[in-house]
Amino acid sequence: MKAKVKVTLKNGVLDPQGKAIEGALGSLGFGGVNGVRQGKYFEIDLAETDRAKAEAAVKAMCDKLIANTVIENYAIEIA
Amino acid sequence: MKAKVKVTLKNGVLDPQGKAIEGALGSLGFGGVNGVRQGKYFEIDLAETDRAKAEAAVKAMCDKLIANTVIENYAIEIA
Amino acid sequence: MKSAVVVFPGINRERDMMLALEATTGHKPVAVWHTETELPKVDLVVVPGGFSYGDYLRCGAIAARSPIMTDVRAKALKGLKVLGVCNGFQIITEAGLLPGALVRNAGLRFVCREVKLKVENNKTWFTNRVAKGAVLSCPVAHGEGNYICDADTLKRLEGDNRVVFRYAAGSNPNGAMNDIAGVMNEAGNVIGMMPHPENMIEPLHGKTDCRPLFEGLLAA
Amino acid sequence: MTAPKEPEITPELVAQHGLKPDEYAHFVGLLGRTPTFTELGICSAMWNEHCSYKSSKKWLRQLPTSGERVIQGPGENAGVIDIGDGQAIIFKMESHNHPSYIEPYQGATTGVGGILRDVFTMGARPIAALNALRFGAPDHPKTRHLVSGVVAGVGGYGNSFGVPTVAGEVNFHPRYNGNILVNAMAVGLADADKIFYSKAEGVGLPVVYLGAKTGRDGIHGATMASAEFDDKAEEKRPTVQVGDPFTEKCLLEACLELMASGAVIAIQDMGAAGLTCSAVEMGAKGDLGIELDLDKVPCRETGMTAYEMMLSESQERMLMVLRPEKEQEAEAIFRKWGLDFAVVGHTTDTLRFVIKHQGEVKADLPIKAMGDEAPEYDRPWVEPKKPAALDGSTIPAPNDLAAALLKITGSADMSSRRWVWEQYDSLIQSNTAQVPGGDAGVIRIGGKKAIAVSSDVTPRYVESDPYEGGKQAVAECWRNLSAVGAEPIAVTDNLNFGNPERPEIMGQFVMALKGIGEACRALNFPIVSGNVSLYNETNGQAILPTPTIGGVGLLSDLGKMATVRFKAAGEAILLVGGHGSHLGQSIYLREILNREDGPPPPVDLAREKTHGDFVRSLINSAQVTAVHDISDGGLASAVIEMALSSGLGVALEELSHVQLFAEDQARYVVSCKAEDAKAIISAAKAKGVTVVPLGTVTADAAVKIGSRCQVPLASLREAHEGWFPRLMA
Ligand SMILES: Nc1ncnc2c1ncn2[C@@H]1O[C@H](COP(=O)(O)OP(=O)(O)O)[C@@H](O)[C@H]1O
Ligand SMILES: [Mg+2]
Repeated sequence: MKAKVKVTLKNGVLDPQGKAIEGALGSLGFGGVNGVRQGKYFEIDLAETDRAKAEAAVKAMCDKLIANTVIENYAIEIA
Repeated sequence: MKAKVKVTLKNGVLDPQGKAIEGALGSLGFGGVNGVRQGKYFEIDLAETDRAKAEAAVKAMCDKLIANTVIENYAIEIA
Repeated sequence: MKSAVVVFPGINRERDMMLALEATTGHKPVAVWHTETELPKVDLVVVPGGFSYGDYLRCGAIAARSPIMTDVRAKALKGLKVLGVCNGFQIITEAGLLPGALVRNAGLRFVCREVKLKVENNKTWFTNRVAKGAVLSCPVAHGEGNYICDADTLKRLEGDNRVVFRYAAGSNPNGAMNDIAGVMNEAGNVIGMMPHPENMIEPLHGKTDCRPLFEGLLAA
Repeated sequence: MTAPKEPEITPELVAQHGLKPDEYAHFVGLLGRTPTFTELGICSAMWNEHCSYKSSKKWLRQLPTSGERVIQGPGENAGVIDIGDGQAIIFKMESHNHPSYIEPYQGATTGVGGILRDVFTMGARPIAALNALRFGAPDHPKTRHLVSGVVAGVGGYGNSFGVPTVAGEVNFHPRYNGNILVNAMAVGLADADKIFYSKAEGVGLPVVYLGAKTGRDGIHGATMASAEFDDKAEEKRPTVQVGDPFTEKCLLEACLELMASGAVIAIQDMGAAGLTCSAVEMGAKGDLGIELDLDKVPCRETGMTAYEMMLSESQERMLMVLRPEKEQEAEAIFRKWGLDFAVVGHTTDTLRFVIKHQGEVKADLPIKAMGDEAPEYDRPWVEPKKPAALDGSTIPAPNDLAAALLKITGSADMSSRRWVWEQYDSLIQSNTAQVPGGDAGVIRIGGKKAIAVSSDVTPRYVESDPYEGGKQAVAECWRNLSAVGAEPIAVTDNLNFGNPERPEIMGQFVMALKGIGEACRALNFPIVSGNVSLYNETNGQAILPTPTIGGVGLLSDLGKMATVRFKAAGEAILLVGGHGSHLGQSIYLREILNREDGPPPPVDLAREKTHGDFVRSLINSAQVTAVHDISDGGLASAVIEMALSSGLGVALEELSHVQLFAEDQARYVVSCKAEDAKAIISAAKAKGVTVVPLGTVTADAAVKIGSRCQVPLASLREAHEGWFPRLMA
């Protein structure tokens, strides 16, 4: 199975990258951009074929390694 | 409107971060991981209210700045 | 030999580069701020190292789209010499002046150390004072210097002798393809490299291996 | 939008703010009424240990802080020393221990960012950075994660900001399992007549906010830094601040440009307790009141309350008092660098700290009582017991000397830190004359002049005998500077200890400070800045007492600088200071015999001075070709490190294990041309310094001791270089 994981910064946590991109879009002439937040995206290829088990495994991977849960949230999608 | 953009490495482009995560998951005892690819994820807050216009604008942003189309693909979702 | 050094917010090796250029060519380079739209009349433009815009998004991505880069690109296409070092290499590559891309070091860590740099092509305006095959000591200091490109591009780069610098065997600090440390464009007027020759030109730096590179600018 | 109703002040709320009942009573007495919620927050931030130094002030006052070269001692953002030619060096060290334990990468970045700001706030361009790190046992489950995050964070910030990181320390000990130490030091260069201070001057002048926007980062950070940890530490997480080195680099350039324009009257960076601490300090120091209008504060998030704005520890921000006629020019500079600029208040003659938000007065406090007249304690302390003497002759020799040498060379504390410092850009700015790996980092100032920097402390010594350990930390730092040929000038410190409310801990603190003070006086090495980090405890287990000493020295001629690298085979190796006998608290005892006992080597400050001055004179007269001080691991480790850095071997005469591993102080290993050895020995004798020949440098890549012990350099190198990468693999 394939897991798709989005890791985003928690609300309120400063996102210097998003801020810089926002500024750059402005100077490139893109108007109407109210905000940009940058996160990470992972595609994980799993041998597991059981959906629930796969999801549980990926959740554990996120908690242990993939996300920094001090400042980040994550969302998992199993396909 | 809100745009969600996933930027992923093109097939065949080396992904040292994904590889490292794959390795680390292995040493943490997670079995059955066939591969990990790391990409980027963006949430862009737009003043635009027309869906098609928003999508076109974000596409232009991706081509011009957000993705490096030499090595990356992107996918846009408008919500 | 008149030169200009382009400065973006977050660039931090512009002083190093300007000192090196002045010490070796006798001319003080002009600093050009990124918001300017036209380069002064010079023989060489250098895009120095640093962390332009924090290297946020991708290294060099935001700087590559600054106003001044439009003119740098236009003049480069007309044959103006352009040297990009470290972040500067990333910037001119992002700007499309050189093929390929620079991605995260294979070891995933920033690395600052002296490497051995083999001069593969000594027929360029930057390498004409060193022997082909010469091995120079030169420091690197980067987190994303891993040069990659597609197979065709690589073949052309190698076939056209456009790999200017290569890390000597066992010295590759970042996993770059074919140990590539520096490349040039087809016309030969644009050169990009990850190592920092400007930090290896006087006795204080421990060695002066890279001084001839800058001295070569005078001959070119 | 109406602000949410503020909570009622209850004893629980007061306790949550870390104020003791008597402190709160004192506060209410000052006000003559119950404080508002915002006022309580401000008071808790200003009166906590981190900002007020309430437990340590009494003892800090006894340190020597003045000297010929001191322009500004403690009390400002950083200390300032005169290095001649109209130039000044501005430097300070600061801890970010607790935040780095919670989130190692961001904790370390914001620590480095904070100390860089302290230095450029005073008008200096940072030219060097150092980092002193202590982690728990290498095999503790959290250690690798912490090491990897902290090191990446230190590098991530300094590299991007553009300052060379040229020296530091890394140690491991189980006593840091629950409380790591991240001490960062920054050194800047300025014109001696263009230094900027935090003292506000003039009534009715604009108070200007500069830099990044304010978010809810680190609210309560300063309070957290002064709280003991327990198992619930993880719950305190949402306060994590994120560093933005790019913005800081822009802030540096903008500040230096602004200072050059003549617009700045006073300037203070926003560090711990952000807007609160910076505004109170500017006002209190200048005997002025400050009135702030929070509606003007640039915010990153919506709906921020007065309480949140006053306590936010968002990074990369500054507060300034500007000349009104220069306001526009100043604003233009900041806009050019893409930074926020807002007039958020003005100075007054009322000595009150007044905060207005959405038309309401949220706080109205006596500014002096919040700032320099905050409470102060004389905490009870007990003198630590002196450890029993350890008779060196009772300590057994190793069964296999070669194996012992390899084990020590490849041990957690003695192995190479290359894995760490290669992640730091040590070369940027083109002035680095010595990268990490030697006795001190060396940075050219211009022309022939250079400065040397080193940070040192041996926590196990301080634990065993705080007084001698305090002396030793200063002596070792002084020695490291001397060993490159620098004249040591001044010191910053970072005093990391446990809970000062425990008399034993307070006793460690008091005695270590006495030792530090005595050593600084004897070595003419004044303390010009520093930082105190207390409450480094988890579940009642305190860290090893760790008073980090950061020193700066001056080399007048870079051409004469010494390095640890042997230069040529055939040269003589000499031991300056004679053979040692102290094995108490030695690396040998710990690594080979599994013992951590005995007293640390005593420090004879007069000897230290004589020997150091002698070595410096040898360096200045170019009589020696390599120099290394002797510290951890004794003579054996010093010689091995010299051999490893040169790739040359040594043939030493027969030496006992006590001679090889004793950690007696005031000693150096030097090499010289064979024919010069005699003259050096007799010159030393005339000065009362014992110098003994040890052997010669050899082309044969091995360390030979007497006739029975021979270890190939390659094996030593594998041990030395291999430990750290293996740990982190
Ligand atoms: N965290 C660090 N950052 C930079 N350099 C470091 C760090 N830790 C150790 N070093 C360097 O490694 C060398 C050895 O460190 P150490 O054994 O503590 O030195 P010494 O015994 O001379 O005080 C020194 O040059 C020191 O500056
Ligand atoms: Mg030393």
